[in-house]
This record gives sequence, C-alpha cells and structure tokens, in this order.
Amino acid sequence: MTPPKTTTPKKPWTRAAALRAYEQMMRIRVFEEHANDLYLSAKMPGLTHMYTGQEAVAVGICEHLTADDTITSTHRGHGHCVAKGAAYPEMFAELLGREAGYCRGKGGSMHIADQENGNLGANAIVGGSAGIATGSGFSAKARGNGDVSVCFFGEGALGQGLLFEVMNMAQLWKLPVIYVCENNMYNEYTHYSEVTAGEILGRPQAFGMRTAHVNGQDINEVHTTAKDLIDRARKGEGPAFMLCDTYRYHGHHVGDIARDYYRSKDEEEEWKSTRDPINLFTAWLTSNFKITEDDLASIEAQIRSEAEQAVDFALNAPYPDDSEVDQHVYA
Amino acid sequence: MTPPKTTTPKKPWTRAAALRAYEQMMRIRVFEEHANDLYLSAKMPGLTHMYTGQEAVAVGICEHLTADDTITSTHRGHGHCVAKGAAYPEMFAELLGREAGYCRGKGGSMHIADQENGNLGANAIVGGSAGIATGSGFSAKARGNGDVSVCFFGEGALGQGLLFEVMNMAQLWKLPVIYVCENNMYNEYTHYSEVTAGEILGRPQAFGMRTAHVNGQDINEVHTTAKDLIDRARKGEGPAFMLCDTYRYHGHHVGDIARDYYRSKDEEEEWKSTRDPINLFTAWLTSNFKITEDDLASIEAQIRSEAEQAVDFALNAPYPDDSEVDQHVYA
Amino acid sequence: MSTPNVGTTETMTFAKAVNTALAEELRRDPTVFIMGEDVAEAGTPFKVLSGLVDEFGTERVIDTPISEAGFTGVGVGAAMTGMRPVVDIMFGDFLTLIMDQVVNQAAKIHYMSGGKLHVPLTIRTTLGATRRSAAQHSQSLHAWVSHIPGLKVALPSTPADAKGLMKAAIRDDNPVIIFEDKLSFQEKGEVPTSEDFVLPLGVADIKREGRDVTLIATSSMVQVALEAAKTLASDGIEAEVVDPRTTSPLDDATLIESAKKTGRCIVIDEGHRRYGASAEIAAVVSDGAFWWLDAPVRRLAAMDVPIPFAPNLEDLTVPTPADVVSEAVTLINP
Amino acid sequence: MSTPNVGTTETMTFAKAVNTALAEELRRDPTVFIMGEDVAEAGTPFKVLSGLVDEFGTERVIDTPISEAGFTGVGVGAAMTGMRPVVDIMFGDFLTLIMDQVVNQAAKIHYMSGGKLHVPLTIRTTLGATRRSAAQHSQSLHAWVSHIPGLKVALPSTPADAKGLMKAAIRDDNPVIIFEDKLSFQEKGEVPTSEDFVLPLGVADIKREGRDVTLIATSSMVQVALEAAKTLASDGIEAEVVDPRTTSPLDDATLIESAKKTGRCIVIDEGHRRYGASAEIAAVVSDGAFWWLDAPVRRLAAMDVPIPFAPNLEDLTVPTPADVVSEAVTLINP
Ligand SMILES: Cc1ncc(C[n+]2csc(CCOP(=O)(O)OP(=O)(O)O)c2C)c(N)n1
Ligand SMILES: Cc1ncc(C[n+]2csc(CCOP(=O)(O)OP(=O)(O)O)c2C)c(N)n1
Ligand SMILES: [Mg+2]
Ligand SMILES: [Mg+2]
Repeated sequence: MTPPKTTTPKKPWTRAAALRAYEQMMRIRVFEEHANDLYLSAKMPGLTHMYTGQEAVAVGICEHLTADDTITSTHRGHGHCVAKGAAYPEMFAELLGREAGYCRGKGGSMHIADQENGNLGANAIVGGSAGIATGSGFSAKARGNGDVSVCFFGEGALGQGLLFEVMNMAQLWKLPVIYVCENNMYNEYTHYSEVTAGEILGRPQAFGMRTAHVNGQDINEVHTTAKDLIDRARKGEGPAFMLCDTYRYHGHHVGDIARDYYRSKDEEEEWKSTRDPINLFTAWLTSNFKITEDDLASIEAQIRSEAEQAVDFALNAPYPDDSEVDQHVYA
Repeated sequence: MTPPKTTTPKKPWTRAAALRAYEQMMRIRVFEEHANDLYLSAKMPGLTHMYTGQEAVAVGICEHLTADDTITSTHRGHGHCVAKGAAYPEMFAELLGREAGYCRGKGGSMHIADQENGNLGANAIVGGSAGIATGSGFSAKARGNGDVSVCFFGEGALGQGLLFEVMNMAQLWKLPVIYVCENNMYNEYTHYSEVTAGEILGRPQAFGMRTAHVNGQDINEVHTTAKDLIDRARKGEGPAFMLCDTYRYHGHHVGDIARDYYRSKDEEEEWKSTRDPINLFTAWLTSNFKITEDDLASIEAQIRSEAEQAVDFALNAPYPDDSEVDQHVYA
Repeated sequence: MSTPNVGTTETMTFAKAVNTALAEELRRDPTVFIMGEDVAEAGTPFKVLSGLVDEFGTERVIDTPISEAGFTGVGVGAAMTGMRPVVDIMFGDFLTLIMDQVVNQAAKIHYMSGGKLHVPLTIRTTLGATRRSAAQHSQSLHAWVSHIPGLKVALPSTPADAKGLMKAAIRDDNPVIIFEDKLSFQEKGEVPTSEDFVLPLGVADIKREGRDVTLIATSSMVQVALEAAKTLASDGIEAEVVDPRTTSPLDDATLIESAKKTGRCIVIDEGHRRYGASAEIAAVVSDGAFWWLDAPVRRLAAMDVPIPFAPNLEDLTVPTPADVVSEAVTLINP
Repeated sequence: MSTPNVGTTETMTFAKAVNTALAEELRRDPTVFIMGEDVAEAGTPFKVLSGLVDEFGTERVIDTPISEAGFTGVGVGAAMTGMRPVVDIMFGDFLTLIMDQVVNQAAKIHYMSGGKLHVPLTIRTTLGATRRSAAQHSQSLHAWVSHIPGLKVALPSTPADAKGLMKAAIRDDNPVIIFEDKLSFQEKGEVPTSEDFVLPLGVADIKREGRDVTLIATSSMVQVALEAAKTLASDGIEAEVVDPRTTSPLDDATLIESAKKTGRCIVIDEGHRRYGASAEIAAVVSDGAFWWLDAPVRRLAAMDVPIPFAPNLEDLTVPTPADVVSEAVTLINP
C-alpha cells in the first residue's frame, strides 16, 4: 500500500492551470456537500455514492484531457463528471431526476453521462465500463486521431474478470487506454486486502502493461504521472495502468452511516486531517505561487454561489413528462 | 516459450509405476487412434478434439491422484479421462452416444465425466470448468480431507475472465487447486501469441500464486514438478499454476484437415519426430530400467486388443431408450 | 390459506424469515454455507443476513471478492462435491454476469452426466423496481432462468413462503434460484416456527379465493393483486389470487383450474412484458382453459423500457393495484 | 413472396449471403469492422466469413482472444464512439458470457443517457440443435435477448433474409442481435444483388399463404413449417406460414391478422418451450385473435431438456414437419 517515493517536479503547472485544478477539486467537494444535503433532507431520490476525498485523482488526470478524449466512470462518479467538465445545473438536475439533467433524469447519479464533454457515463455494474473504455480506445486508434480513453474504477473492480480480458486486448492492440484504479481500500464494507490476493500492479504487468503507483491524495503526483502515460498512449505506445491510493470520506453510499464495524473513526480522521487532497494542494499552491488563502476563498465562494443557484434550479426544474417513459428505448 | 531448464532426478518412479505411466500414455494414444477412425468412418456422431501429443501432461499429473482427488477437463478431454482411470468400454460407448457410456450417451466427447474416478467432466465452454475445479478445492478444504483438485485447460482459456476471478479466490483461501495450463500454442486456428499479451506465468503470479513451467512432453519433468505442487496443496499451503508446453498432433478437431494456413507441416513433423512424449519416455525407460522394447510392445498389444474389444462393444451397444430424453433433467 | 396445518407461527418480517431459514439450515446441515459480497459482517446491504456470521463464523458465511461469475462457479463445484452452497447475488441485475455458470454448467451437469453428478446449489438474489435504483439495479430477470431446463426458480411473496421456499431450495438436489423482492424485506407476516417447514417446489398457492376473475401474480405483484382484489370486492367482484410460487416447475394445473372456474384471467408479473414470465403463464392458461375462457387472458407486467431513474417515470413502469382493477373491470364488463 | 420488387437476384447459400452482406457494408462504410474468435484467416469454424480478411485486412476483420465478454464490451465502447462493430459470437450458447455487456450496457445506454449516446452494434451468433454438438453448443437462446428493451433481435430463415437483415442490423443505430441457424448455412436461395437490399426490422413475412391454419415459425423452424405445409396441402389443408423475421420488434399485427383469418394457430420455435419465444407469440395471438380463434394456440418448441448428445435422443427434442402436421390435423379435426 506504500506507493513508491516519487519526486514531484516543483511546478507541474502554470499558475492559471494550477488555479483551475484547485477550482475543479473544490467544485467536486462542494457539489457533493450539496448532494449529501439533498439526500439527507429527502429531496433526492434513491441513494448515491460520494467521491469526496478522492478529488485529486479525477482532477489530476482529467486536466490532461480534451473534450474529445473520453472517460468512463463508476457508481462513485460525481468527481469524474465534474472533472471532465460537466456543469452544475445539469448535474444536480440529473441527481434529482429532472428533465433538465444530463440524461433527462433517466439515469440519475449512478448513470450520469455527459457526451459533449466525453464522459461516456457512470456505471452501476462494478467494472462494467472496462469494455466501453477499451472500445473507445479502439475507436481512437482506428481513426488515428490521437485521442485517449480513461477508465476509472475502484479496486473492487479487480474482482471482475472483464477487466483482465480487456487489458489483454488493450495491450495486444496498443490501444490508447489508461486504466485508473482508485484504491480507496474498501469494496463496500470489506477491506480490499480481504478479497484481493497478491499485488494489484502484478495484474496489468502480467499483460506487459506499463504501470505506475501514485499517492492519489497528491494532485501534483497524479498529474505528473498521468502526463507521461497519456502522452505515451497518444503516441500509439499503448495502454497504461495507474494505481492511485486514496480514500473516500463518506460511507460507501450516503446511507452508510454506522460504519465502525468495518472502518474506524480514527482511520477516517487521519486521512481527513493529514492527507486531504485539497488541503495538501492549498499548502503547495500558496507556497509555490503568489496565491493567498483569500484568493482560494474567493474561488470557493464563487463555486458555492453557483452551487446554490444550481440546486435551486434543479429543485424547481420539472420532472420529465410522463410520455418520456417509453422514449429513447430505441434510437 | 522455452521452459527453464530443470534437472529431473534419475528415477522419479519405481519400475512398476513407470510402466503404469507408460501404459496410461499408450492407452490415451490408442484410444484416440480408434476414436479418429470411428469419426473418419462416420460411425461417431458430432466431432471431437484429439489429445494426442499431450499425453505426458495428463498422465504425469494424474498419476499422483487418487479417485477422491478431482479433475476438471476440457473439450480436448479424452486424455484426462483415461489418465484419471476411466475404462475403455464406457468411454467409447459415450463417444458413440450409447447408453452404456459414462453419461448414458447424453454427454458425448465434449462432456464425458467419470464421477467414480473423480473426473468432474469435460467442458465445452473454454475455461468453463475453472469455477468447478476451484469449488471442488473449496469442498476439500472445508472437509479437511487432504484431497486436491486439478483444473486442466488450454492456453486459450487465459482469455476468460473467470479464470482470473477464481485464481484470486483460490489464493486468498489457500484452496488445494492445481491450475494446469496446457500450452499447445493454438487457440483453434490462431497462434496463442497473437491473442496473449505479456507473460502467461505473470497471470497467476499477480495473485501471489506458486507457479512452475515445464516441458510438457517430458513426463518425468511433469511428474516431478507436479508432485511438489500437489503435496503443498494437500498440506494446505495453497494452489499452484503449472504451465506445460505441449503440442496437439491432430487438427483443432477431427474435421480440421487442411490446416497449413495456420500451422506448418514442418512444425508438426518436428514435434512428432523429436518431442513425442511416448518416444521420449520409451528411451528413458529402456535406458533406466531393465525394460525392453518388447516389454513395451506387449503392453501396447494388450491395450490394442482391449481397445478393439471396447470399440466392438460400443458399436453394438444400444442407444439410450427414447424415454430417457427427459430423464435426469432434475435429480 | 397458504400454509394449513403448519403448527405454531410467529410474526416476523420477510427479511427475518429468510434469515431464520438460513440459520436453521446452517445449523442442521454442516455442508451448507453462504458466500457472496458483504454477506458476513455487513450481513448484505439489505442486512438480511445480519448475525449469521456471528453464529456460524467466516468459514461458513463467506465474504467474496466482487466476482459473481467466479464465486458462483465455486458454488457449482462445491455443490458437485458434497456441499450445499447458498450463493448470494446482491442484485438480480447481476445475473447477467453468472449466466454461463448457472446455465451452461449448473443447469446441465446432472443431465450431461447421465444423472450421475448433482448440483444442489441455491442462489438467492433480488428482483423489483420502484426503489429509485435505476436501470441496472431494478430488473426482474426471472424469465431467463425459468427458460432453462435443469433449474428451479422460486419467487416467495410472503414471509412464510420466503422461509419455506428457501429451505426447500437448500434441501433440493438441483440448482434453485430464489428471487426476493427488495421492497418486501420489511413486510411482516405469520411464519411457521417448525424447522421442517419446507414448501414443495412446483405447487401454486391460492392466496385468495374468488369466482369472478383469476389474478395470477408473482412475487412483488401478489400484494398488488391482493390490494386490487380488495377494491374489486367492494364493487362486488370476487377475484381469485393465485401465486405460482415457483415459475419452474410451474403448477400449470392449479392455474388452469382457477381460470376455468372464473373464465377470466389476468397475469401480473414484474418482469418486462415481452418474452417475460407473464407470457408463459398467459400461454399456458390460454391453451389449457381455452374452452372455458370468456375473455382473452391479459398480462400486466413491467413496461418494455429500461427502468428510468426519475421517480414519476419509474412508477409508470410497474403494474399497480389500480391497473389491475381497471383491467379486471374491462374484462368483466367489456 | 418474401422480397417483392427487389431487382435482380442471384442464387447463393445462406453463408454466402451473410458474407456478401458483410462485405458490402465493410466496403460502404469505413466505420464497420468485424471482431471475434477466428474470424480472420480461418473465416470462422463455419467458414462463413471466408475471404473477408483478404479484402479488408486484419485491422477490420479482427481475431480476438477467447474473451467473449471482453470483446463484446470493446464493441459496445467502439459503437458509442462512432464505429459500427459487428461482433461475432461463435455459438449462441456463449451468450451466457456476454449478457452483462449486452443487457446492462448496450441495451440501456441510449435510454439511460436520455437519448444522447448510441450503440450501433451488431452481434451475430447462432442457434439450433441436431448437429450432435450436445448441451453447450446447441441452444437457441433468442428469448433472453428478446426480453430486453433496447435490443433488437433478428432471425433470418432464408439466404435473402440473411442478407437483408444483416444489412439492416449494421445500419441500425441500436444494438441488434442476429441468430443464424447453423444448419442453414448451406441452404440455397435467391438473394437480391442490390447493395441497398435492407429489410425493415419488425416486419413479418408471409412465407406461404393459406386459409386453414397459421403456422408462425422462426429461423430453423420456417423450413419445418413449409415442409409441413406441403404435406398438409396434399390432405387439402392450406397452411399459412408466417415468419416474424424479428422477435424484437415483433410484428404483432401481421401475426394476429393471419390467425384471425385462419382461426387456428401453431407457433413453432427452436428455443425451449417454457418461457421461450413461442410463449410470447402464443400469448400475443391468443389475446389479439381471441374472438376469432376456433382452437387454442398451440406451441411446438424444443423440449425442456438440455440437448442430449445421443442422436436418437437429440432428434426427439426438436419439432419436425411430422409434429407440425399432426398438431395441425388435431387442431382442425379435434
Ligand atoms: C458487478 C457488481 N457487483 C456488485 C455490485 C454492488 N457494489 C456496488 S459498489 C461495490 C463496491 C465497489 O468497490 P470499489 O470498486 O472499490 O469502488 P468504491 O465503491 O470503493 O469506489 C459493490 C460490491 C455492483 N454494483 N456491481
Ligand atoms: C467460451 C468459448 N468460446 C469459444 C469456444 C470455441 N472454441 C472451442 S475450443 C477453442 C480454442 C481453445 O483453445 P485452447 O484453450 O488453447 O485449447 P486447445 O483447443 O488448444 O486444447 C475455441 C475458441 C468455446 N468452446 N467456448
Ligand atoms: Mg474501493
Ligand atoms: Mg491451445
């Protein structure tokens, strides 16, 4: 579980890019605060899985991507969605099942997709998007357009045979796919070590795939490592597997409150207080650029006001018309 | 593809055991000569896949097993079946769809099973028996009886996600399962290197599983290596993966005659003339024991006469009664 | 009327009935074990298995990796070699992942071996929508496995049936798949306390007697039918509610008998309509009761759309008591 | 009568018709490609794809590892991002391995995304028994996928239909699964040479007109029905043979219309009887033609047993022309 020590170059980004990365991480954090509130106040149907704590992974990687590059996401997908460029109003509307949502309210949190920004969708089947991401890489290669495809998944997806099948093909055919394993250490309510034999990186390495292991709480490290792997893939040098150690702050889903039987409060506290990706980046930003806590606070304030407006918008947006129920079954 | 050099101890078996191993290999070879004839003379329905050339693998391993140990087999299953102790008459009868067959004629070549000798069955789904073999290992462990389970499969089964899923569990739970990959280099009509990225042994090693790589044409090497792995498994030390380099002499199935487009005659000739498992063992036997070519010839003659009788028996055995068609759907 | 002469009963939830059945069988037979994702300490996300690991330990209540095909395969192999595994598939939607192990392996092994090998495997999973769980966590896919010879398929609709069918499944020498309606876990009912309360697989249960129209309803739809029957009764229409309890084997005779008696029949099932369980039942009744029917057999089923997330849309996809009432009224007064 | 006004035709085998359709579409549209096991040099074990790799190369006719779920998933992702993949699943029995990618992914993505994402994926596979291939290589599992909204399912029964439906599948913006009967590959027929001979999906075809009894037959069973019709004709019974051509969408209207006309209907399908495609069709006709039917709708389908290897047993499992004749005669002269 200890990632190899890496030396992060002093300035992996320009000032503007760094601020944007900060903004994107904060955007995820704030989105989920509101989503959580909506759930707790019984305004959101169903349940949802919070990405909070893992922001550096999605943002560190997606900041390298254009709208033509694709990603696939998971049941824990808000972070990937925001990081890939989605807008608040359509996202909140989707979580609330409103017609104004990205999927006209038909997908919800577990299926949110944003085609225009290249997000091929969250997926409620663990590992279920591994084929889709690989196929998107196949398309990119077939058309030689230099696009890449990023497959985000939790370490629990290592249990799914599908992932092994497609990694073999990606490597055989040198497809531009980055497999990003977000190891937040829990498959629902079970520690991953209880259900994962051997070494995670041994799996992609068996196929001869390039791998990297990073501290997923350090966006600089994520970003720098991702750059190399993505560049390689764009050049046709094949896929890569990136293992990111990270942590989810909330329960497995919003309803998973009493969870000490599988995870201690101390462990949670430790991650939050010493390895928070936003705090770590804040410290780095303020010491490496002429950026003050105030600058960051005003970014945050702006985001919070956008969020409130978007929540308002979404709460007042209509549900899809009943007649929509049998639309979009077929194209 | 070059297995690591191993030093085979001079006498891995007693004289009697060695003769039995020879007999078992010859039994497979002769069985298939007759099966092939039956097919070519249109006496056998359907089609079948020949094991000839791979005999040292099945026999080298199964000679360590008791009837309480289990195996699972593949579409290319005659060798495993004979090696695990099956009798000719019931085997031929099964291939011909007769009631006297091991499965009352309901299974045929691709589903032949022999429960009394611990053969849980051939399987026409590539990789499809990996779960069954692992579950049998689970049973053995749950009951603590020291039995092992051997899962035979071709290298093509490495494409099936299921295998990865169950290897992970076998290693996690230290199940007494030996995964035997018979690499005969072809998935049907495609060379395995075209569809298999990276290293085969990297796959089980990813799970921390013990592995071995042997020359599958040398029964001494197979037998000696298998002993260690099986002993370990019986003692509760966990599963192992054994990679055996081997070769099928016939086409993918009996009907695969014109096959130079994927495999050269030269290659075939070379394996047959220089690496035949029976020839190699004959040379070893005659130079290491007081065994003459005549001794072996008389073993072979005995087997041939048994085979002819069994074929006669099977050809004259009745098909199952029509009323059997809906029997054994449910227990 | 479902469980005559079964001795003492106790009020408990559907979830508790399942839990009790499993606990009793684990106690009775050392070859029984449970495996699945988060079945042990977590007792499954629905908490249905809570406490079992405390009594039986992690060797018999086993948390697995997220490898549905793999651990189902392990279950098949264990079942072939003397164990009686209960495999837990968290959502019925994940059947998609285990079809090969269930259909090409478990279902066929007994037959392919000429009756020599046995697969006494139980798979418990879920069905049912309207939990706002969207398209990949809301399906009712029992028609698929009901289509496959060699499998038995049970759909308990009450706590008592949940206990009796689960015990039957575990004791049966064939692979049996039990679908539990996620929304019924908290429903309460009288459950026989006997440890040998085992329901036969293949026997339908008349949940309510009536003379005017037959409502054949499965699983989640039994309560819908019973509610509809209540409303209909207030209009003087007496509906008979028949619960097949197992779609395989299907108790054709009881279904046909009821339809012959009433002359009208509606089949209500939460699977999709097209090629769903409702089609088989409707076909069986249409044929078997042909000369007695006063109206066509009608089907109410989930709409043929993926289950949408939006609550208003989702609620449209599943038959309601009002739908049943209006269909029944139309059949009776066309 | 199946293909009026289609211009010139040529006699060719079913296999050649499939091959031609694929070649034409590969030529027409650079986003079309084929992937599967041994599809390239080997041209599949049935040699149906022979020669395609020579014209289109290994970048567009792609041999895969034995990873059905994996390469189907790759097909889904490629389809979502601008390609039109044709995924080859060697035997229909292996659908068991790809159900998640087909059902939880391909079928639902368009709907779940509110109509934004598309999955123009074609899956070609097989059905049918009596090739002595035993239980895991002989199934006809089209009912499963027909049950799932978002999928289309085609079952060509003639060379012409094989061409027209394959082209329709490739050009359709939805996932379409085509089942080809393994025994029909060598059957010959007239096939329109037009490169735009595309059959509509969802339109049944009356393969033979008649007034006395309707035989609704799918895929392999169409020839069985036509043979039976010939025998019946010699007894003065004129059977109408209706081929739905697609089980999803199902052309209810044409099936019902025919049954109304004849008053008698037999459904013939090679899937298992229980919960099979024949159940849906029988239910649709029983309901839609209720007031016109002179006899119950009957079903002839594969027996509800795993397909046995023994030839005498296997032959019992599948409906024959004689079975159809005897059922028709019973319906007409009860
Ligand atoms: C195939 C499948 N099996 C089980 C589930 C239920 N489930 C949802 S999330 C989850 C745990 C996933 O763990 P991981 O992949 O590590 O992702 P994380 O939740 O930690 O982000 C499980 C078992 C599912 N959605 N899909
Ligand atoms: C799941 C599955 N996919 C495809 C097939 C068709 N098929 C039968 S044997 C075979 C090749 C198997 O190769 P390998 O595993 O190396 O075994 P070998 O034939 O070489 O013994 C294939 C593709 C099958 N039976 N099952
Ligand atoms: Mg996790
Ligand atoms: Mg091979």
